Amino acid sequence: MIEIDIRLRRPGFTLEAAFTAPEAGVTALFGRSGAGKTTIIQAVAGVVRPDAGRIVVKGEVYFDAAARIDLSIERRRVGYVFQDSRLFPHLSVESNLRYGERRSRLSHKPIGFAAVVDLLGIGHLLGRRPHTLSGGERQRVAIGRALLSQPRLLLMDEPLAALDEARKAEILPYLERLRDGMGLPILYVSHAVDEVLRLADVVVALRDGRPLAIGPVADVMSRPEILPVIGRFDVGTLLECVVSRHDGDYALSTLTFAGGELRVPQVAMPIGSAVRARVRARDVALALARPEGVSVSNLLAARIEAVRQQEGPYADIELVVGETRLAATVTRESVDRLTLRPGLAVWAMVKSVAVESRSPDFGGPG
Amino acid sequence: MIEIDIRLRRPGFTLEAAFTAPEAGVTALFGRSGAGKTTIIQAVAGVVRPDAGRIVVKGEVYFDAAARIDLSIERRRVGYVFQDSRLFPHLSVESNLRYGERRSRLSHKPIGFAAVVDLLGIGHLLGRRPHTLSGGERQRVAIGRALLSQPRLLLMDEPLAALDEARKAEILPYLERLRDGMGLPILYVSHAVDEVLRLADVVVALRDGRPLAIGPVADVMSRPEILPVIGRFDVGTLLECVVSRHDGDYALSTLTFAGGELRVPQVAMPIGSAVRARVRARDVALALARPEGVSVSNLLAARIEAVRQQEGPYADIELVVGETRLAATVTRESVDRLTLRPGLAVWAMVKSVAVESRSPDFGGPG
Amino acid sequence: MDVLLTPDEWTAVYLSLKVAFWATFWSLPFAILTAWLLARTRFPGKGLFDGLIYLPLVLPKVVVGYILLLTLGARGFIGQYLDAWFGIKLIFSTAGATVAAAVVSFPLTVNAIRLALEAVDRGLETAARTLGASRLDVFISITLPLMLPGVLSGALLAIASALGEFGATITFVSNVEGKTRTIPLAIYSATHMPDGDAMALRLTVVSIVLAFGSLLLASLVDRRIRVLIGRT
Amino acid sequence: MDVLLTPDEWTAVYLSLKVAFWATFWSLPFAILTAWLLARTRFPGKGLFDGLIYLPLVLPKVVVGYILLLTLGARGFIGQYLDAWFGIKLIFSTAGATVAAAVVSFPLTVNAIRLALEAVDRGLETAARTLGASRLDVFISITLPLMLPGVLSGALLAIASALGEFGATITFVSNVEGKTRTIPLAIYSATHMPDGDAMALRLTVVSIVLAFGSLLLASLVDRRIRVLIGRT
Amino acid sequence: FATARAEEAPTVFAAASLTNAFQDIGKLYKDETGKDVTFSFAASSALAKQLEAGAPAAIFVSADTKWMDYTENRDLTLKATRVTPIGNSLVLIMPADKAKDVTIDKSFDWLAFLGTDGKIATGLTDSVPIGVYAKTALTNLGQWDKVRERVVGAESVRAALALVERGEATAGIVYSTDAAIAKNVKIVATFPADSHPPVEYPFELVKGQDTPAAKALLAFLVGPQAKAVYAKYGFLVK
Ligand SMILES: Nc1ncnc2c1ncn2[C@@H]1O[C@H](COP(=O)(O)OP(=O)(O)OP(=O)(O)O)[C@@H](O)[C@H]1O
Ligand SMILES: Nc1ncnc2c1ncn2[C@@H]1O[C@H](COP(=O)(O)OP(=O)(O)OP(=O)(O)O)[C@@H](O)[C@H]1O
Ligand SMILES: [Mg+2]
Ligand SMILES: [Mg+2]
Repeated sequence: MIEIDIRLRRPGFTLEAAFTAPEAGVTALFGRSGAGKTTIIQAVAGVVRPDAGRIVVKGEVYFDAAARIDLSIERRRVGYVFQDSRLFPHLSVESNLRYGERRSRLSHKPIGFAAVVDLLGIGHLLGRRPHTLSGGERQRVAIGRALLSQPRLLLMDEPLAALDEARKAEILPYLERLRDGMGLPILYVSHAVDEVLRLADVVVALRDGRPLAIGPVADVMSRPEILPVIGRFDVGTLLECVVSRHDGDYALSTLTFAGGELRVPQVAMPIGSAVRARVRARDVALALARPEGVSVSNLLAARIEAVRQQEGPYADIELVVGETRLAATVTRESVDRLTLRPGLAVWAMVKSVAVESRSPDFGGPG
Repeated sequence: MIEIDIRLRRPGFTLEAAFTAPEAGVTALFGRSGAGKTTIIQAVAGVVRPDAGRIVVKGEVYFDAAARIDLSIERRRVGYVFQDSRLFPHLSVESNLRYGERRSRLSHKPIGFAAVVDLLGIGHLLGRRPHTLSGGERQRVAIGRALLSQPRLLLMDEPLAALDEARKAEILPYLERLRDGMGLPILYVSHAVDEVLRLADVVVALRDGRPLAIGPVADVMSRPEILPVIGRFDVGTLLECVVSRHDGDYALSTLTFAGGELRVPQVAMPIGSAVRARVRARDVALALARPEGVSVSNLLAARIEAVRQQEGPYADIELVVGETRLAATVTRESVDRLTLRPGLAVWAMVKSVAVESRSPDFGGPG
Repeated sequence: MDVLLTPDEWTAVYLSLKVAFWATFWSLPFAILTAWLLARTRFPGKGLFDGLIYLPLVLPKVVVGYILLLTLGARGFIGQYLDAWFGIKLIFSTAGATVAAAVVSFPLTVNAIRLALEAVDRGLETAARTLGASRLDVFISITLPLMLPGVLSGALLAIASALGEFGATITFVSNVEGKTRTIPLAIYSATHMPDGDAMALRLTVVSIVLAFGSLLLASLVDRRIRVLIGRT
Repeated sequence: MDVLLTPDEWTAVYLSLKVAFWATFWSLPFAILTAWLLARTRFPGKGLFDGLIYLPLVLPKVVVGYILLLTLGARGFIGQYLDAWFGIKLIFSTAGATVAAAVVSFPLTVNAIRLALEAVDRGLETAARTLGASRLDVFISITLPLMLPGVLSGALLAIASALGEFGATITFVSNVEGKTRTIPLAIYSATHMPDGDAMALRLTVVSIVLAFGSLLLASLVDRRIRVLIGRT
Repeated sequence: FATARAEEAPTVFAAASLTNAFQDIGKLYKDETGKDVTFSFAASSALAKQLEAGAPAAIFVSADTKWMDYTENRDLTLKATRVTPIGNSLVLIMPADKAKDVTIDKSFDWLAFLGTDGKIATGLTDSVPIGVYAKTALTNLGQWDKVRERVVGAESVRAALALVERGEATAGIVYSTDAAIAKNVKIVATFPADSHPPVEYPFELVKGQDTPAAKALLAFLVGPQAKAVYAKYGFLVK
């Protein structure tokens, strides 16, 4: 369990944040620019001292204003990927990477040099000096350096913002493996909803230094009050599923959830594994009768629970599929044309589904 | 017209880039980390001197190795938003913003201070020093500073990477207005496909210092060779349309393109305006017969031109709608189930459409 | 105040301050220029130039004074023209003492400013140029403010070493009361007088007070600058 | 080589180098420590401490030498214990000349190092600590390498001013042949001999050669360091 | 820029060892004539070189004949105006608490006198006049080679005196005038007059500055009132 409960005042800005993050999982700090994300991470790292409060990580008290405890930065053993990369200019890329590794007192280093270098694609840069690196290269080295310090807790401040999609697509699964395989807790700042949804177990949405919403990612990301932060197009539903079948010929897998089945691109997990599937509201279309001869492979029998007209062209539809709620976004025009209303039985056409590699076991939010 | 034709060698890296960018439009530099995007921008700004070649902007020769011309940085009048923000630490935010503005010799300053401050939401920061700003705040000030220098050419190196979606959503339309209203050419580096598709007229896709593809955004972004860079989910089609009808009640507009009509969220443009609509391949589903009673409002009669099976679960379908090509992605399973094949008449269901505010008039790529 | 120091001593103190101030004042722009040349440019003979700058430090001050005498004295190969053309005689004059102090403190000033200059992020200078500032403008609006702590530190060193300068001064402009007899020269004279010990001690204390005074001033200014440039 | 200099002069050259080297060598760690205390810590009496550091610069060197005599001489209030407890006699010895040179150059060294230290990005130090490095480790592995140009510059100033030091040396340890007669003393003597011009000139040239030598060395090392820390 | 003008008070270049005497005489002169005198006290060598560089001093008073010869030979001072009104004698001093009277002659055992580690402080033996005299005297006494490593040369006679006053040096060779005004030291012997050339302070007018005012001043500096002051400070008045 990671407990954070801190207060910190600056001219024109007050941070007052209390939340609990799972001991082995990713906690995303979400919020607009200037909301206090970096400040929280700095407090956990010991770089900034809160005025009051407590920070406890895995049972170890990092900071406790009342008990006058303030563990020194180096003894906190956090791997901090800074918003600016902060590579040591006088050391080669390799020496930068080794800096923390050498100083880690673990005899067995679970995070290996070769693996990290390979993952980040920085093998050809090892002999270079930081000032000859491009922005993205620098950021990758910074990530590697933090990982190799064999941290007990990873603090990542927009680590992937400077990277291309393809590189992100390589690094994200690795972070997932770290999270799952090593029980490494991660505090993660990102503006990219995709990343947060994919990685996070708990989301702390901040506004003006105060948590706006804290909770499991599925909960928080669908709350209307955080729409201004994530943008409306990314509203969706997270479904907890079990892998029930693989279809090798078509490279598809079937997932079962409380209420139906979804066919998704093959997931590399054994049958019976728990996975999380994410359905964006705008990827769900509705039909009054079961559509035939359509390429959409997921057709779910559903019932409309609620129809919320919005400003602009859209309406939010809340569906129930078996026992599961599912959000859909359609135009208001469609609502009228099809006379969609609560209680109506419809078919939900789900064109695409994003699947996360595991089911979360939340550390309950504080 | 902006002509760039430069060669530059560094240990382990050679840049060899020749392309022409439209005089009033956005040219996106696209490519993986280390591909040479920043280097090109630096060469245009005069910060880095190419070994050979020419750079001509709007008829003014910035650099010509053969003619020994190398215009000094300050006389190039570029607004450069650096990958790192580079605010002046000894000046207040306001003085940073005014720095370039004061030095601009234009008597009429088309880009106004109040407007920029408002757009970027930095009014409350004006009296602050840069070191008290958060990462995103810093980046916004840097954007403002570059804009206020009343540049003849805007160079933006991942300007929005550190910003939240909501802020991006505010800034992007402003950049569009700059591009359209003021004929301000922009060289734009970004990893975000959305941004590029939305803003860019011409895309230069780079790999290892060499252009991989150069051309109108619609062309380049759908070429298979750049898939590794943009990630497959973002393949799509750009349709050149004209606004033909507004439906105020439902906040929808109808766009006409060569082959049909699309209903989209209302666009704030008069009837007859040229706009560009983007349809992602994965947002297109196919039906053998015209589906009735579905919430999808865009149903287009189409014919299958080609079916390309891919590795993994997907197949690329090339459709023709009237005279227009449209890409769709469906599962291979659907291809077999519906026996999709070239020549087959189908209905394309387009659930969502992103609309750009104007039709491009390309400066032809070199 | 006469309780503390004799009028002669006050004269020496006043003269020292005057010499230190003007020596620093006049040499500062040259020191900044020199530091800039050394830190930001390349030109043939730069190594030699660099070496020349440090000479006054390496040579015994008496030799420095002697060289000044040979060049700027009334018969010196520059001094004779100063006299003939401008009527400037440096010997016996406060101006000469100022020149001696300036020459001796010059390397220290240059060094401090140069270190500060080298620490200024060139990326910021580049950024300023993209915003339309000329090289000179960039220097004045960006580089100079950012290196102010170094300039201040250089000025402080210059003032301090000007206050303590003895050898070059006495060799170049002699030891004339009210004109060239600064505190160190007064202390020298005092040690040649029977009752001079008390005077020497008094003047030493004055030196120390002056040093602390200028330091205090410098650190106040420094703190303000640091707050301004955000390096608190 | 005797063509160029007399054996006595060679002795003076050798002695000067020895004194300058050891003065710098021994004062450098203290200078670094002092610079660190001034740049990175706060403690009561810091202003006073800061002032004390600059004193040897402000005071006439002869006074500095006299103060050394009063404190570190065989009868001095520290010197007597040095003698009684450790058998160290500084007065009239090369060791004493080294101490004098070190004291006089100390403020210059500290100032150069301090400026360099203040220019080191504290964000890098913080980053190193998050990677598990203790304060001391950070200082050695990050701060020190990054401030090396300043340390080098400080050492160069120290060597230069030690090579040129005269007043404090002669006052404190006097001129004992082969023990404390450094080049400046020899030059001083030469300039006070009616026929000493030739000798003074020769020794001045030697000083200049030594200065350029150390500068050259310093700039070579500096370039290497700059390449290493990427500040080319 | 301030410039030295000819009609200003004449400047006297004087060896530093004359500081106190000349300051007194300067006051007497002002009382007598109402005119100011400007003094510049420095090492004779420095003053001579300044004259060579064109310093507009009116009178040069050197602490030894060599530097006066130097300026004469270069036609800087007027040989014809040379007067040598005062001299000095060379004495051996010791800290008052350790003082024991001795007699200096060729047989005097300097090493025994100094003990194992003892030092004799004087001026720099090749340049500072007192040091040069001391070296000559010791050489003439046939002792130089034995004691040369015990001789410490200070930058001025005053510095040598300080070393003895502080007890850092066992003994010192200084002028009798210095010994007279020093605290805590005692003269333990006087060097035989024939062991060294006479210690003399020659005065000369500077060429081109031999104005009536300068001549009058020189006359005053060697006149009876001045001589009384010299005597008061222990100079040998001729
Ligand atoms: N001084 C240098 N010496 C050697 N190689 C260099 C130097 N500077 C840059 N490079 C290399 O040049 C290549 C291009 O760098 P550039 O900064 O243009 O990349 P980029 O496309 O902007 O990447 P990113 O998206 O990561 O910012 C990189 O591989 C980089 O490592
Ligand atoms: N020294 C300071 N003085 C005053 N305000 C400060 C200071 N440092 C930070 N702030 C303010 O504290 C707030 C929180 O900053 P923080 O860096 O935590 O934001 P953030 O959420 O990380 O934003 P971003 O996404 O832009 O990086 C910001 O409004 C910032 O302006
Ligand atoms: Mg931040
Ligand atoms: Mg880049």
